[in-house]
Amino acid sequence: MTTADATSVPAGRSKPPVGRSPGQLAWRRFRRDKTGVISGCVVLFFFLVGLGAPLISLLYGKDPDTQYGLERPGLLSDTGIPMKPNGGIDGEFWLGLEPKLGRDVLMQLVYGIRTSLLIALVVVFIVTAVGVIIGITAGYLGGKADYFIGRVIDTLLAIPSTLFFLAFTPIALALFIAPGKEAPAWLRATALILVLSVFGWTRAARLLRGQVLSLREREFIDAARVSGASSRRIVLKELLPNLVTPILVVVTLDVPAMVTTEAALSYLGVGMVEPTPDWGRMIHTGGDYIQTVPTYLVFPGLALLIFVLAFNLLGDSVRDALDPKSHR
Amino acid sequence: MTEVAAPTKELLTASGLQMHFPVRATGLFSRKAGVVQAVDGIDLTVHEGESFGLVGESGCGKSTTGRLIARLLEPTAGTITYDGKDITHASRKQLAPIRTEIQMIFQDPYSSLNPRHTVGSIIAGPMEINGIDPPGGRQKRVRELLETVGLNPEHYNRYPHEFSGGQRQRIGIARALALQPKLIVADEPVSALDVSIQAQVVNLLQRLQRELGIAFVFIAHDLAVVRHFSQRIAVMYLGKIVEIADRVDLYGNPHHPYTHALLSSVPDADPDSEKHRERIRLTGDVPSPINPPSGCRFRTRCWKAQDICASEEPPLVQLSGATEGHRAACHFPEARQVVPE
Amino acid sequence: MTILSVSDLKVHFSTEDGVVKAVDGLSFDLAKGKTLGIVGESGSGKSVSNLAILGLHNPKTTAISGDIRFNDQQLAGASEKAMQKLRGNGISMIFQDPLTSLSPYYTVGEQIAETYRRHTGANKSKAWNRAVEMLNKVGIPQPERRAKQYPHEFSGGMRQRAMIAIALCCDPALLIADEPTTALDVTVQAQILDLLRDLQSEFETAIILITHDMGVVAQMADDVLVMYAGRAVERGTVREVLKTPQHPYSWGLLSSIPHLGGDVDVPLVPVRGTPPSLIDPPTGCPFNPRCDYRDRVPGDRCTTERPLLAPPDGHGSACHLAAADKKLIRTDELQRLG
Amino acid sequence: GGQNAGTDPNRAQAEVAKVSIDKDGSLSKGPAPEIKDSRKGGNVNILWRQDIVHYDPAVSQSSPDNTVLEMISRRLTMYRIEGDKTTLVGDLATNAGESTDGGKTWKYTLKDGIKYSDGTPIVAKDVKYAVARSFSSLYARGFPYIQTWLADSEDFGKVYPGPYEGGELSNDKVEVQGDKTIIFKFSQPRPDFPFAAALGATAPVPQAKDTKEAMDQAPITSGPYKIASHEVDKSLKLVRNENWDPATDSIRHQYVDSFTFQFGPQVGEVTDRIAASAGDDKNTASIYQAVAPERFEQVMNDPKLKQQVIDKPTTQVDLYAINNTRVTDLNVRKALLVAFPKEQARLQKGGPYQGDFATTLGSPSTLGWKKYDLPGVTDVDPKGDPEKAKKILTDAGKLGYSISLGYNQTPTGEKEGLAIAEGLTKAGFKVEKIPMQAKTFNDTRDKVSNNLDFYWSAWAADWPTGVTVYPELFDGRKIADGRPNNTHFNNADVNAEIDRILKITDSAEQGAEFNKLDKKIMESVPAVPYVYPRRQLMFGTNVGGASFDIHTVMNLTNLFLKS
Amino acid sequence: MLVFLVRRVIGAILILLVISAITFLLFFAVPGNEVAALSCGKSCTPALIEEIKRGLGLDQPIWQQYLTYLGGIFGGRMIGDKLCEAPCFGYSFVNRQPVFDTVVDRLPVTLSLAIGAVVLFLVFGVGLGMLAALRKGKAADKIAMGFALVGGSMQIYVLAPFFLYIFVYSSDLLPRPNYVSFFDSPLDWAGGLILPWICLALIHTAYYARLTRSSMVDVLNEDFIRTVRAKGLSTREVYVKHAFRGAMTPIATILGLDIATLFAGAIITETSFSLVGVGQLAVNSVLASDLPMMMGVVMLASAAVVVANIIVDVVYAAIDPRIKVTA
Ligand SMILES: Nc1ncnc2c1ncn2[C@@H]1O[C@H](COP(=O)(O)OP(=O)(O)OP(=O)(O)O)[C@@H](O)[C@H]1O
Ligand SMILES: Nc1ncnc2c1ncn2[C@@H]1O[C@H](COP(=O)(O)OP(=O)(O)OP(=O)(O)O)[C@@H](O)[C@H]1O
Ligand SMILES: [Mg+2]
Ligand SMILES: [Mg+2]
Repeated sequence: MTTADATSVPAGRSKPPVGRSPGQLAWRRFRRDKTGVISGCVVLFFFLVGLGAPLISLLYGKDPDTQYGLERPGLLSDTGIPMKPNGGIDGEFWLGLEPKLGRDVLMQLVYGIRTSLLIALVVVFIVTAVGVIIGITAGYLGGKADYFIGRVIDTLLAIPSTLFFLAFTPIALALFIAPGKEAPAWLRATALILVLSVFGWTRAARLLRGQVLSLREREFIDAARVSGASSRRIVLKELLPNLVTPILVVVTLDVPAMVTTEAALSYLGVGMVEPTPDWGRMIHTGGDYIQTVPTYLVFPGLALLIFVLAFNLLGDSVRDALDPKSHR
Repeated sequence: MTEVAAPTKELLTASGLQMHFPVRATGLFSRKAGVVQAVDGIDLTVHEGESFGLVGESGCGKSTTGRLIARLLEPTAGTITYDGKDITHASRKQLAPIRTEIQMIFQDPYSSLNPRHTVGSIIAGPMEINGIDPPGGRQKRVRELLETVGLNPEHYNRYPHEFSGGQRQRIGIARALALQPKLIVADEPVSALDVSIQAQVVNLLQRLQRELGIAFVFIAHDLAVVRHFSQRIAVMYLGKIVEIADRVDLYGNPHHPYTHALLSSVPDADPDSEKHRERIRLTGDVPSPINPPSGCRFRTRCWKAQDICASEEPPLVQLSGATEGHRAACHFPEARQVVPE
Repeated sequence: MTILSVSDLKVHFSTEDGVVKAVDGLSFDLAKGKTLGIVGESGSGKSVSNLAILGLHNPKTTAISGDIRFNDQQLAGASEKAMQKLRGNGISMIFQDPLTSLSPYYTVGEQIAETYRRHTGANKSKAWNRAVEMLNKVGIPQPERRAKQYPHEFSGGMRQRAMIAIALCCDPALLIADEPTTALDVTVQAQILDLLRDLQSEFETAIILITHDMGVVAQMADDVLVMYAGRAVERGTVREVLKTPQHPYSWGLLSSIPHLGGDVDVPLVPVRGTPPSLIDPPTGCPFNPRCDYRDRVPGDRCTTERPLLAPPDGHGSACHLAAADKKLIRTDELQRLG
Repeated sequence: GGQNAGTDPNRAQAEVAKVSIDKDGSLSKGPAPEIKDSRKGGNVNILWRQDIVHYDPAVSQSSPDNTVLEMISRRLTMYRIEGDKTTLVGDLATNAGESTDGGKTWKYTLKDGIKYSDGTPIVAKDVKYAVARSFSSLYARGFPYIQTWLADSEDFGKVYPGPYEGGELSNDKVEVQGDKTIIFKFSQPRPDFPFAAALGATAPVPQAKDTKEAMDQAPITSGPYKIASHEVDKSLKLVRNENWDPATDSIRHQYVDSFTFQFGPQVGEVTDRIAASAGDDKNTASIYQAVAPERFEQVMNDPKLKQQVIDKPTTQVDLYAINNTRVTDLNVRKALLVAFPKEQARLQKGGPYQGDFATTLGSPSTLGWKKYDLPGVTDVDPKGDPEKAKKILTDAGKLGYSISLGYNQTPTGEKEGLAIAEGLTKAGFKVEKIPMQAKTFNDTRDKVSNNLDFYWSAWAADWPTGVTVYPELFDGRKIADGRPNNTHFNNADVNAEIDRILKITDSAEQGAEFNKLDKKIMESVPAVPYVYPRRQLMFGTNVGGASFDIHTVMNLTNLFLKS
Repeated sequence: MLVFLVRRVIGAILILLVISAITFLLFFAVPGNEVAALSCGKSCTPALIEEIKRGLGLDQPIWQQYLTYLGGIFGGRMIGDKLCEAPCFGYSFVNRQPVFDTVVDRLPVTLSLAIGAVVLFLVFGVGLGMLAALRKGKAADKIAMGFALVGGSMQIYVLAPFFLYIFVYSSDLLPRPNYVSFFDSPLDWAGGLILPWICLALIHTAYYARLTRSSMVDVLNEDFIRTVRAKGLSTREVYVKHAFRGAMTPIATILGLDIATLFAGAIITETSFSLVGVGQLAVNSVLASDLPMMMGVVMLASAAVVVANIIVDVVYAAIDPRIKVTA
C-alpha cells in the first residue's frame, strides 16, 4: 500500500504550489540547510580562487614560479630555510616562503587549487559520463551486457588501484611524451586523467546501474514503451532526468575523492611534476620540513582538509535536499 | 443504460499464449535454474468496445497476460492477433501503427508517472512519440484530455508529486487516451486507491468505455470491482484460465471450484448476508509457478480432487448446461448458485 | 467490562511544514472479548491513534494528549519502561505487511520465544516450546520444523499467522490488528479472519481491527468506528453503522464500494474531492468541503462549528444534519440507487 | 644565498688525506691499533635506506655495499686509515704488493693464520680462483679492472670466459706458488694493481665452495664479522667471526658483538631517529646518508646534535654533464658553464654542507690533484653570470638554444632542476625540463641515445688515483650504453694522452699528468664541474669511534658502544 | 553453502586470471631493452643485454611469456638453469630473490597494519555510529558526526608527519613505528604499529561511524523494528539485538571493499611511516621497474582482495539468512 504517501501531499500542504519541479523543491530544501549553504560557499570559494588565480596573482603581486628566495638575498638562510620566523610569513609573503627555492607559498597554493580541481573535474566528468553510459547499458539492457560489465567491475575492484596508478602513470606518460622534450603540464595532466579515469568509473557505474535497475521496474518506462518509444527516447527522456540525482551524488562523492587521489599520486611522485604547483607534492615536501618550517606543511594540509570537508558536507546536504526521505 | 448486446467484432485474440521466464541462480556461472510458468497457454478474445475482466490471486499471471497483450513482453509461445494481424513477434517498427491503438493503465499511480516530467509532457508524450499533431496543437489536446478525466486543465504545468493518488491515476488515464486507443489494458488501475477514491476512477473508466467505445482488458483481484466493470470475465489460477464467462453466469453460476471458493471468500459489507452465505475455505497457498502441480493445477487445494486430476489436465470447455461462452476447466465442475440474484 | 477507554485522544506531529493533527479528539471504549472495527480512508488517523495506545510514537516529534486507560492504567504519558512491560503482554499489535514486519534475521521460533521470555521470564527451552505450540495454534503445519525457519521461507499467509502467534503468545487482553489482511489474497484473507475469530473466542481477547474494507468489518466486528480526518465521525454496532449509517461520509463510503450482489448498472457513488489537509484542516466540520448536504444545515454551522459525536452513547455520528433530515436523505438516496 | 664555505681548494685538499702505499708491509701487520676509549660488546644498529644490492664481492661495486663487504670478506689489499693518514696495506697479503718490473708482474705473499669463518685456512689458489671466477659473465656487474688488464681487452670474456666454461685460468696470467704466493702477470705495466687488488675480485673463494649465483646471498666470509641472518630488504645481522684472528689484520677491529642493519628508512627518518637517540636509537649509526638537506639548518646549528655528526668531503665529484654529441658547439657549452647557477642549485641540496664548488673534473682527493686556473672556465661566478652567458650565446648566434635538462624526480632533485633551469633561462637558453625516475636515473642517463643535453653525473674513483677517473669518463673510445662516459666526450688528443699517462708507472708523476689532462679536457668544457660533495653521517649518543672509511662511508670497524 | 563457496572460489580464480593477463600484458609491453638494462651493470654491453633478455625469456612472444609465467605459478619452472619452485612468480630483476618469498615475507607487516586498523576502526566506528544513532539529533550525535566528518576528510600523508612529530620525535609518547613479528613479541608488535593504526583508524572510523549511524537509522525506520518494539522488548534489545543485526550488512559490504582500499592504501601508509611491507615493496619495485616483483605484488594484493570478498560473502550469509537462498 502506498496510500500513506498519497495523503502526504494534501496533508502536508493545504495548496500545492503551482508547477514547482522536483529540482526546484530540492533547491528550496537546500537553501534552508545552513551547513550546506556554508560548505557550498566554501567550495565555491575554492573554485573561484582556482579560476581567478591569475587575477589574484596580479593583485597580490607575486607569481607561483619566481624563486624569490634565490633572487633576493636575505630571505633564505644558507641552507635554504626562510630566515623570518613561521616560514617567512610577513606582509609581503602572506603565507611565507617555500624552503630552498623560496617561491611564494600562497601563490603555490592558489595555483595548486587549479591543478587539483582541473584534473579532478575532468576526471569526474569523464568518469561520470562513462559511468552513466555503462551504468545505463548494464541496467537497461540487463542480461549479458549487465553480466559482462558486472564482471569487469568486479575485476577492477579487485585490483589495488593505488598500485596500478603508481605503475601505470609512468607508462601512460611514456605514451604521450616524446623523449628529450619537456612534457607540457597539460600532457601530464592528460596522462593522469587517463589513468585515474580507467579506475574511476566503477563507482558511478555501479551506483547508476542500481538506479537504472530500479527505475526500469517503474511503470512509467512501460508506459513509454506501450506508446512505442524507442530505447533512445526512453534512455534520454525517461531515464536520464531521473538519474540527475544519483549523478549529482556521484559527482559530490567523486570530486573530493579525485582531488585526494591526485594529491596522493603526486605525493608518491607519479603525479604532476615541478614546476606545476600541486598540493600533494607540497604536502610531501612539507612533511620533510615539519620541524624546520611547519607552516609549509600546515597550509597545504589545511587547504586540502577544508576542501575535502566542505565538499563532503556539501555532498551530504545535496543528498538530503535531493532525497527528502533520507533526512537524518 | 443497458448491457452491451451481443459481442461485436473480435478485436484481439490470443491463443495458446505462453510466457515462461527463465530464472537464473545468481553467481558467476549462471545456470538456468528453471522457468517461471507465469502464463501457460491461455486463449482469450477481446471484442470491440467490450470490457474483459481478468481476476485471480496474486502471482497467477494476470499482469503478465496484460503485458503480453500490450506487447510489452514477447511471448514464449502462442499467437496474438490484433484486428486480424498477427502481432506476436512484430518488431517495434511494425508495431508502430498498433501502438496508438493499444494502451495501458498501470496499478501504481506513483511509479507510472515520470516524476521529472510535467503533467503536460506526460500526456503529450505518446503523441510526440507517434508524431501525432492533433488539430489545435498538442497542448490543446492535453487540456481537453485533462478535462475529460476530470482534472483542471490549468494544471498542465504541474508535476505529478503535486497530485493525490486518485488524480494521478486520472493523469495516467489521460495519457492512455491521448492516442485515441481502441483497446486499453488496465492492470489493477484502482487497487492502490482509497475506497472513496476508487469509485471515482471506476466511474470514469466506465464512462470512457461506454462513451468512447474503447475495449478494456481489466485486471483486478477485487471480484466485486471486476464484476462492476466487466461484461466478460476470466478467472486465472497459476498461469491458466480456469473459467471464463459472462459476468452474470460467472457470479451466478460458477462451475470451477476455485471460482466458487474465491467468491465465497469475499467478505460482504452486508452484516446479514454472511448468515446465509455458504463458506468455502481453501487450505494452503498457491503453489509455485516454477514447479506447478501436474494435471489440474488447482488440485492441491481442491476438496474434490481425485486421481484423474493429477494425471490429466482438464481442458477449458463449455460444459453441458452452461450458457454460450461459459467455459471452465474442471473434471468435476460445480453447479451451484452462490450469489442470490 | 471495559478494558480500554480512550477519550479525547490527540496526536500531533510537528513537521517542517507545520503541526500535523493526525488524531484530533478521538474517544471510544472497548469491552473484553469484543471486536471494534475502525474504518476510514487512508490518512484518517487509524494507525496513528493505535500506535499512540502502545506509546510507539517518537516522543520528540509527537505530542500526545488525552486519556488512554487500559484496565484502569493510564497509558498516555506512561514511562517507556511501563509501556515495554505492557507491549506484547497486555496489548499486542499485528501489522499490515507481514513480510516487512518480521525481523528477517531471526527464525520465526526465536521471534515468538523472545517475546514470551521477555514477559514471562521463562527459560529458553520453555519459550521455544511455547513458540512451537503457538505456531501449531495458528494452524501452521509441522510447527517444530517451521519454527526453525526464517520469515522469508514462509508464504504471506503463514507470515501473518506467525505475527498472530507472536501477538498472542502472552495471552494479551487486547489485540490491535492494523489492516492484518490488506496485503493478502482473498482466499488467504478469509483463512486469517477465521483464525482471528477462533482465537478470539478461545482467549477472549478484545480486538481493535483497523481496516478500510467494509466487508471485513461486517464479518468481524461487533462495533464500528468510522474515522475521518483524525476524528470519529460515526460510532455504533456493526449492524447500526452498516445498515443505517448516519454520517454523510459513511454513506459515501458504503455507496462507493461495489457489492458482489449489487446491480452493475447502478453507478457507484464516490465521495467527491480529496481528503483534507491535517495541518490546516477545514474549519467547522472537517468533511464539509466534500459534503453534498451541507446546504441542508441551516446557517454556516457546517463551516464554523465542529460537530460532536452525538448521542454520547450507542449509535452516534458527528454531523450537524438533523436526525430527521438524515433519514430523509438516506431513504431518498437508497431509492435513487435502487 | 649563504656564505660559500668552501671556495678555498686548499682547505678541501687538507681534509682529504692523500693515500700512500705500504710497500714494506710494516703497516700490514696486525693487530690494528686500538681506538681511544674503545670498549667491547653490544650491538650497533645501522640504518640504510636499501639492502646491499650484491653480497658477492665479485659482483658488488657500489658504496656503501663495499664497506659492509669489506667487513666480512678480506681481500689481498685494503686501506688502513689512522686519523688523516690513509695507507694501502696488505690485508690477506703481507704487504700492498711487490713489483720488480715496473708494474707488469705483481707478487703477493699471504699472511699466516688467515682463515675463513668456517675455520678452513685461506690459500693462494683460492685467490686465483676468485679472480678467474670474476671473468664469468655471471658476475659481469662487478669491477672489470683486473680482468681487463689480465686479458688486455675490454671484452675480457672473449679471452677467458671464467672457470665454468674456460677451465683454469692460465698460469701466464696468474700463477700460484704453494699455498702462500700468488703472482699476477700483465702485458703492460699496471702500476695501480695494488689498488685494484683491494676490490672484491681478490676476495678468496675455494673452488669447492663456489655456489655461483647463490653466493650473492651467502658470500664466503673471512672478516671479523659474518652474516648471522639476512632478510632481504629488511635487515641484516652481522656477528663476530670467531675464526678471525686480530693478529693477522692491521685494519679491522672487533669491538661490538654484532651489527644490526635495518634497511628502509629514508634519510629524513634517519635524521629524526638519530637526533632523538631515543631508546635503542642511541646505539644507532647511519652508514651512508644522515642529514636530510632540509635538516642541515637544525642539525648543524645545534651544538649538541653537531657532536653526533661527522662531516668530510668525499672522493666524488658532481658534474653537470653536457651531452657532447648533441651540444657540439663549444660556445654553447661555455655559455652553459657561465650561466650555471651553482650556488642556487647547491642550496637545494643543503648549501655549503653539500660540498664546495668544483672547478675541476677530478676530485681533490686523487693523487696529483691541484687547482688550476683556466680563464673563462675556472673563474666563473658560482651564482651564474647570465649576462655574460647571454653574450656568448648571442655572439655565437645561439640565443634561445634549446637545452633538455634531465633531473631526478625527487623533491630535492626537482628543485635543483628548477633552480638550474631558471639560471639557464635567464641566460637566454630555452630549457626543456625532463624529470627522471630516481631509481632508473643513472640507467636512463647512461644510454648513448639518452635524448638529453644536460644532466647531473657523479663519479667517485674506485681508488684514489686518476686511473679510474679520466679513462672511464673521458676516453671517447669507451662510449657505450651503460658506460660512465656520459658526456660522450671524444677527443683523439685526449684519448692518446690517456694511453700515454696510463703507462706512467710513478704514481706521483701520473697524478700530475692527469691534473694537466683535467685542464686540457676542461678547455673543451665537456661538463660543468658542480661540487666536491661532502658527506655528513650521524650516530647515536652512545656510539663511539665514528669515522669515515676510504669510500667516505661510516667506518664500521672502528665503531663501539660507549656504555 | 559448499556449492556457493566452490563457485565463489572458481569465480575468484577467474578474476585473478584476468587480472594477471591484463597486468602482464601492460607491464611487459614496456620495451624489453629497458628491462634488461636495469639488471645490467657498470660494464654493460649489448651482448650482455641480449643474454639477460634470453635468460628472462623476454625474447619470446608475449603470450608465450605469459603462459610460461602462469605455468610457473602452478607448476614451477626453470629460470636460467635454476628451478623456481611452484608457486613461482619469477625472480626480482633487482635483487634476484624469488618474488613469491619476498612478497610472502612482507605480507605480515601489511596484514598486521590492516588487521589492527580494522579492529580499531570497527570498534570505534561502529561504537560511535551506534551512539550517534541512539542519541540522534542530540549533542552527542552532532559531536560524533562532526568528528567523523573531520576525521574522514583527513589524509594519511598529512596526518602521518604531524603525528610522528608530535607523538614520537618531540615527545616520546608513542613508540616509533616499527614492525616486530607478533610471534616474537606481541607487545612490541602492537607498540610498533600503534601510531599507524591510530592514524588509519582515525580516518576510517569516521566513515564507519557515519555508515553505522545511517544504516542504524535506516534499519530503525524499518517495519520490523516497530514489531519488535510492539513486542515489548527493552530499548537495548531493540538496538543491539535487532537493529544492529540489520545494520551489519552494509557495514560488512563496505568492509569487504575497504580491504582493497587498505591494501592499496598500504602504499601510502607504509611510505608515510617507513614500514617495510607490501606497500613499500610495491613502491620500490615500481620505481625500480622491477616487473616480476610488481606483478607479484599486484597478484597477491588482488588475491587478498578477492579472498577478503569471499570471506565477507560468507559473513554476509551468516548475518543475513536471506542471502543463502541465492547461493
Ligand atoms: N520478469 C519476470 N521474471 C521472472 N518471473 C516473473 C517476471 N514477471 C513475473 N514473473 C512471475 O510470474 C508470475 C506471474 O506474475 P504476474 O505479475 O503476472 O502476477 P499477477 O497475477 O499480476 O500478480 P499480482 O496480483 O501480484 O500483481 C509470478 O510468479 C511472478 O513472480
Ligand atoms: N511520524 C509522523 N509525522 C508526521 N505525520 C505523520 C506521522 N505519522 C503519520 N502521519 C500522518 O498522520 C496521518 C494519519 O496517518 P495514519 O497512519 O494514522 O493513517 P491511516 O488511517 O492508518 O491510513 P492508512 O489506511 O493509509 O494506514 C497521515 O496523514 C500521515 O501522513
Ligand atoms: Mg499484477
Ligand atoms: Mg494505517
